[in-house]
Amino acid sequence: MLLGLYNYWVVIVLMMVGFYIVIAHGNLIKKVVGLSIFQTSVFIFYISMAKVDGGSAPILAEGIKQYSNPLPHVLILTAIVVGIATTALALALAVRIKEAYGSIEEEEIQKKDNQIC
Amino acid sequence: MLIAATLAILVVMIMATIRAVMGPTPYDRVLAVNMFGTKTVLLISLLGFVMGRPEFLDIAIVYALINFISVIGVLRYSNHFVTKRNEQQKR
Amino acid sequence: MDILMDVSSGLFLLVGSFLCLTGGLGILRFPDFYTRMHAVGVSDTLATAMILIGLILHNPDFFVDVKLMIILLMALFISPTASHALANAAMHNDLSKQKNDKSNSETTSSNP
Amino acid sequence: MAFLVGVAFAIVRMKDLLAVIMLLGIYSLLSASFFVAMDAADVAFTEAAVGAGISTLLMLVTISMTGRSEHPVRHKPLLALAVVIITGSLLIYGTLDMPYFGSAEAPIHQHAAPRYINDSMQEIGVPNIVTSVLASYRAFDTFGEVVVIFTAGIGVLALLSVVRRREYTINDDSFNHSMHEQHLILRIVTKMMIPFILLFAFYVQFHGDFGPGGGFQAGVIFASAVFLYTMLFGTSTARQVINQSFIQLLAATGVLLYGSVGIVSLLIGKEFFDYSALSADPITGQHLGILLIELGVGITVASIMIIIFFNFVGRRNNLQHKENEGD
Repeated sequence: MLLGLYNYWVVIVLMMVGFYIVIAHGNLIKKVVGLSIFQTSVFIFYISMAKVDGGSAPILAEGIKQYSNPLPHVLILTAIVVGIATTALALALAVRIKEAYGSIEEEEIQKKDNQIC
Repeated sequence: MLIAATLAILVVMIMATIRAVMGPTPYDRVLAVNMFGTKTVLLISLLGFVMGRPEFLDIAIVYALINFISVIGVLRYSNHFVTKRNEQQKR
Repeated sequence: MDILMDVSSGLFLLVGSFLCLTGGLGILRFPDFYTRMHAVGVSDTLATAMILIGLILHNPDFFVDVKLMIILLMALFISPTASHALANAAMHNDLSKQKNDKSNSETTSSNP
Repeated sequence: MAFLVGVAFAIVRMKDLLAVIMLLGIYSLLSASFFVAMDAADVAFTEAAVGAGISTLLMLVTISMTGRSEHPVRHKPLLALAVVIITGSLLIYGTLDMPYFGSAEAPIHQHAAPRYINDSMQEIGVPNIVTSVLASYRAFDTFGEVVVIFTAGIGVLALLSVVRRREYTINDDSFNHSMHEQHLILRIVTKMMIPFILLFAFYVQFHGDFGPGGGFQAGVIFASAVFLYTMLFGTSTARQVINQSFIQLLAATGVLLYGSVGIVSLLIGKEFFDYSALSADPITGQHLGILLIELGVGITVASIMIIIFFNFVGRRNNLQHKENEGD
């Protein structure tokens, strides 16, 4: 019971750590880091679902009967590369915000916004 | 013997992480990350043997390359901070 | 012959793991950056080489051996270069000046 | 696994963004080793190249532009903590119904996976199941992903592209020259490594049918070789080697190549992305189709990553020169 679900619990803890960073920290770069922790936890979740006891990597070879499930691997493989592309986009936005507002702290940005209004 | 080596490398990885968390200067952290990277290369190759499918050494090669690239990158871009800080101290 | 291979590969692996552990201990316990660097630089290269040689002896398959050789070669190229770059950057930015005099004199002797 | 959690908590505590990024690098190396332990070779490959290499580099360039210390002010940590704990405990409650880790009877292993594992050798003829699912069974899905990457590249281009002026590039050269004096050994070793990295990228690209690898990974490795060159020899030199407009053209070509393979099979009379139409023998057709598609993916990913990196670095150089003029 305990061991059977241990992996999923670790995933949830990681996910919550990422979530906490995203909501509790004001720095935009730190938020991006938090998002990427969150993202990785989802990857780990998928990959640990794909694992079969006694299975081997899904590359066909002679003498191996049991393979892990290849479908989640495919999904996550593409998700990682898409993830880096979107992270780059987020960082680019942060750079532009820094140029426009002179800061990447959320509170200072809001202050400046209020002044303008 | 393979398993013993794997365990030893895991222990060393933990040590490197502690140094990366504690590290007083950025260079200590870079050093720890570098060491962590080389240990990961070893761990992957050992794991391939432990699981009986040594075809996965490609992954270890990628790790070695990427590790090198990221250390160079860190040095290249962290230089920027340090020189800036030195200038500020001089003023 | 087979037994000889097995024993020697086991021996190499053991020595390699031991060196790894010393390196790990070094990075934790040494007092300042350059001494840590020394611990990592020396023991890492040797330990990596030892473990990889152990694996090469362990495995008779030719193709796998070639890949292990490539990793070994790259480790031998990359690790000293990275250490050199790191030490160079640290020296260049006057890291030692932040430390006290005693560690400063040590660094000049231990820095290759 | 517990190790991962430890690193994650350390990341929360850290204020210094440079240290945070180092730890993120360690975190991603760790998760990649975890993927290897979970038999996901291809995923570990990608995570290694992407997480540890490229994302660390991009974040470093970004913080070198935006400053590295984090503001100590937080919003309402208690409220955030409460939200997090409630969500977490709900999720844990949700896992109680999940099948145990590693059990072969879990529903996920019953539906489509057995068909992939048992029949893909006859239908596709490629030993790496991940590649055959990626490029053939779910080719349309992958096409979507490639288009997303392409769009992200265009987005970065729109946000960060700079109008370069001549004096800036000259300045850049002198800046890099002083770098070179320090990095003689690095430069020589790098010169030796780069051809090897490029060769290895091609190996990964075309060996993806048989071992771990494929277009995504090869593209990232290829791009990281270019990054290495850029970092040590300066942006302007790298731009001379790889022309910006040429690489933009290349990115579009990759997507076009992928799409046109699908269109061709449609025109011949089979379904979209059914490669058995490409040749008389269905298995040869599948091989050809997968090869072309992986090539398209590789070209797109490599050129998009290079575009992203060039734009970040170009923007950074521009900022530095502005600062210098301000002084």
